[in-house]
Amino acid sequence: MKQEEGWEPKLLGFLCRWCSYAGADLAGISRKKYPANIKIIKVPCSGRVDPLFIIKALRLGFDGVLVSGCYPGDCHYQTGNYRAQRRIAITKKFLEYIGVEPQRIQASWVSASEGGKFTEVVSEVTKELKEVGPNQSFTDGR
Amino acid sequence: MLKNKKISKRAIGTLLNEWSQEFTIFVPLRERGVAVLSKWDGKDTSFTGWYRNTAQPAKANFFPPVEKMFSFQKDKEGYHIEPLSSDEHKQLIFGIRPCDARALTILDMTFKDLYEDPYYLPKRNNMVLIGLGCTNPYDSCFCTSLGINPGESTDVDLMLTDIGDQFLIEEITEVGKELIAKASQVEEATEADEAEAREVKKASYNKVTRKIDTEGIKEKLLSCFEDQDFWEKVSAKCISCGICTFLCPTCYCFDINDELVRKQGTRFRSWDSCAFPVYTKMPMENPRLEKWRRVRQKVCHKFEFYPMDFDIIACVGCGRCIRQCPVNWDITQTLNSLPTRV
Amino acid sequence: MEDREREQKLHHEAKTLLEQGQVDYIIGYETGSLKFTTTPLITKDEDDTDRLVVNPFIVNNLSVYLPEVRGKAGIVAKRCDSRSIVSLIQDNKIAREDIVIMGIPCPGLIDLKKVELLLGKDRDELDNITREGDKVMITVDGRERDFPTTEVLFDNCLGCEFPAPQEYDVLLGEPSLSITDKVASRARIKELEAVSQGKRWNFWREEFSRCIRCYACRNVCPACFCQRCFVEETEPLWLMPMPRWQDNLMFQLARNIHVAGRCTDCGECERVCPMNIPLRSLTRKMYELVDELFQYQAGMDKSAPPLLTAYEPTEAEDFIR
Amino acid sequence: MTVTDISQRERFLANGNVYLPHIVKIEKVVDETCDTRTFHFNFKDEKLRKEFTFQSGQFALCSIFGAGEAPFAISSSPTRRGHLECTVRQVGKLTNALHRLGIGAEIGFRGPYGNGFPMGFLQGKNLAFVAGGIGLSPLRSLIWNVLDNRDNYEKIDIIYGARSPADLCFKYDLDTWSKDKGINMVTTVDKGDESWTGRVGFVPQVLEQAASSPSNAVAIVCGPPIMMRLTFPVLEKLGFTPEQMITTLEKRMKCGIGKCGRCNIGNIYVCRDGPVFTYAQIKSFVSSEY
Repeated sequence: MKQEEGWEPKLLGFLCRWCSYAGADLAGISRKKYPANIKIIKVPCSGRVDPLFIIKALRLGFDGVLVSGCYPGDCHYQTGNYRAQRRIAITKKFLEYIGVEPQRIQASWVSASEGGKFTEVVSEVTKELKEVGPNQSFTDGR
Repeated sequence: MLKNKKISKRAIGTLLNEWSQEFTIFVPLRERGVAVLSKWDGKDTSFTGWYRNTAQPAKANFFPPVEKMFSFQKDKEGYHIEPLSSDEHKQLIFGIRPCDARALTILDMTFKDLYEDPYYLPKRNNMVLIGLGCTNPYDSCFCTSLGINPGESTDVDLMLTDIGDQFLIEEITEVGKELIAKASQVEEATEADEAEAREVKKASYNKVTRKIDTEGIKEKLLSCFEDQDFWEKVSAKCISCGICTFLCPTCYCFDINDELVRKQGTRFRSWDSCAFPVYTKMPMENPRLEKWRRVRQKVCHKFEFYPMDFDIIACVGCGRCIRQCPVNWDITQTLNSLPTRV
Repeated sequence: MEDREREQKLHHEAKTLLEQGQVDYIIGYETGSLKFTTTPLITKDEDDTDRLVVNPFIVNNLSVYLPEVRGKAGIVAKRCDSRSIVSLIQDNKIAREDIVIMGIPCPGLIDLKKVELLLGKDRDELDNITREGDKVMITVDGRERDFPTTEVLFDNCLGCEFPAPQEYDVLLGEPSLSITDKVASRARIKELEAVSQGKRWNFWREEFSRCIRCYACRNVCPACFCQRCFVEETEPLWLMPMPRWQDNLMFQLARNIHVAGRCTDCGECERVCPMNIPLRSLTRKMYELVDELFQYQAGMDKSAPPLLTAYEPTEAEDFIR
Repeated sequence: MTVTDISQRERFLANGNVYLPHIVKIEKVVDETCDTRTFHFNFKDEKLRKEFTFQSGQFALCSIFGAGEAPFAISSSPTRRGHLECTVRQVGKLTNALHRLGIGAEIGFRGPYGNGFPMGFLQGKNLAFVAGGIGLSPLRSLIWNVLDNRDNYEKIDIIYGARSPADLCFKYDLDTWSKDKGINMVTTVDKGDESWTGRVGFVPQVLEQAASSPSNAVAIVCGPPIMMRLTFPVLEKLGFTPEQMITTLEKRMKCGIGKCGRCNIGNIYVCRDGPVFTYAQIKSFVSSEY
């Protein structure tokens, strides 16, 4: 796939307000550097993320989607992240079968105290997306 | 006095090629097992062997499932609307069935009513229709009940009848006459050809065995309009999908929607269906929320309301709604079982 | 047991249920208005029960009507339908005690599209179709031809493990051995799996450029029971309500994910598609994925929680960072 | 079905295409209630600004570019052509988008469509306006039209109700009308509050008490469907004939010109054959889905 010079992947993050969002906040406060490729939507729980959100993000031209929530057992609503886990697993595998690169659908557990982990996750995901290249799934020219 | 012409089936390719100088040609083709009207590839005339009718009616060529109405942009001075340049290229449909051709005549009435529709009518005026009589109607066909002969049509420019190795050609309009005058492969039809064509038409007419009684149908529907029990019973198995309306050659309902992507906007119109509850949904209420009301609307629109407005039944008996229905909901059964008021 | 005998037993059962007031409705099949078709019969009338039929063309998954029927219903169900019923019970859309299931041991249904393709003739041009064991006899132009059942059964029937319904109150006949062909059942999926990601995407893109968005696939699906589907939402607008391939594909992807763990591979979506889009190559794949990831099969256990509301803390999460 | 003469309107088509909107600019936004606003707007095109005319009761399709298009009654009077007004309640995607727009924003406008109130028929009559909630908006156009030609009409009654004092639209107009000695104005609310000194009660009940005389009178009714269904019988009881009752109906619409299909009541298309109907017409409809 032809890549434009200086192309940067666009990543959409759905971050749980109880943990990962706070983790991202912490990363900012502690002046940790992470790629500016991510746009963040705060969700009440990773369990709020309907796979439809992920598909819509790809439809809108985002190169990847990151869903980030609390560690297993730490969900503010007890089981939201477990549910998210099943949904994302299904979505990732299913979209892979349809022909979407699995790297475009990412998930992580990041707690409120893990500013460092958040920067790492975003960096790694961004790196992977750079390797995969631009998402042209829904454009007419793929 | 012999006026009709004929052409050998083997010469159809040549004929279409001659016409393709002037027209974009559409013929029935099979795409993944579905018969559709497709742009002719310049070669394939196999449809003369298998073609019965297309899954989608020809209306899609004039009133596509989705079409752009205009585009709009915003700049410093505000919004600008750009009408789309209409495609002036002439088109020709080869092999339209008499039912589908009549359906276009019926659609014209709506699209000409009050304000002329600036998308449908130009395409319609730019299209030449070459009719092809049915020799093998489906068991779902009931066109003869609606005054249509599957072998004949006056809603086309030329009408063809399959007489074995050849097609008999009747010139219906001046446009059709000119087309034939320019065609190289056309011969004069003989008396025997004419006789053969008459037989073919008669035979295909008799092959249509499904019937509805249209006598006084408007009045019958009027009298049972408020019979909720009847409509509930009739509609019970309907699953409210859009197949019967989308594939109906006389259904024309549409939706209008905007899409705005990075300050570039487009307004689209697309097919809509009275089978969907959202079709009539208003913020506070929905006049046709219940399924029986929607089924009643579909039946009555065709057999009661359209005749009230335009003096013609908006059904041509093509049978697609029966053939393609997921649950075999059969409009002819409904119409034949209308309760008569005692 | 012969279809005829089964029908007689069914007539009796259905009539008794209505007479004794055990159910308000009977949902079954009656002879359709076209050759080799059946059509759903939903009735309160005892006399109508004589019209109920059982034959190799009872294609509809009748469980789709259950959530909308008011009152108790007696329903005729094949295995796949019975699993949809179980799935609806799991989702609390219907209550087990409101339903009487008249189970049909189903040795597979005849796919008329396959028959048409085999013979190069349309359904209405055929004279007769009968089935005997592992053979199907089709008469065309006065000539009878034999085909192995596996050539004319629906793909999903070929993948059906077991003929008896999962859940029933009355079983009409003895389950005979299923004739299956697992390889043929998922042949098209295998073909897709073998090509590159890009080719797969292009395949679906092509297929969905034909979609007219009639929503028959959704409306015929018992797993698609949402009161208001996301495609009808306007705030936010998830996708344009018009048939463009992007929106069509998005609709079908999201629909498939939404019915994951509810889809019983009944194959109705593919059967009803007027544009012949191979939808089962999506639904069956999802079915397999769910099984592979969570060892879960839809509609097997009415007391189990629905797939997407449950979890096992030990589940593999190797893809999560 | 009424055959409408549209020859007067064809000159208002943009590029001769009935589906293309003209661009209009919002000049003023008036808050009517917590969820209802009146938008004052005018054409960008100088010529249209001068020439555009319509009849009271007609409607237009307003485009919020990117959100879509919806029909709204024109709530200003054709006798006051400084600008146009539409009053819009926030109920869905499009109206939400419109409510986000302010002065200077541009929207699309095509129309006028439908049939207006039968001005000739109304002349020389006693007029009773009965409105509920935002249903006053099409009537307001007619009321100002009538007031601007006051000599042509006899007695004028206005009975207007809303759910609560805060839900009354056009309070500035209500003030003016209630001070007008030539108008018998009754305002009512379903439920009052501490400061409310006017009537409390549903419109049909208040109408019954107010008891306008049916002789040489016409009642013009518009409001939510439930109010309308209850008002017609009251008017009949008061002695109004169905021919003496006029109303304007609302349906979901997309095209505005009788083609897209959804606004039908039997064979009647509200956009093409209405939206103004007499109750006699409504009673003659095939369907009661009005």
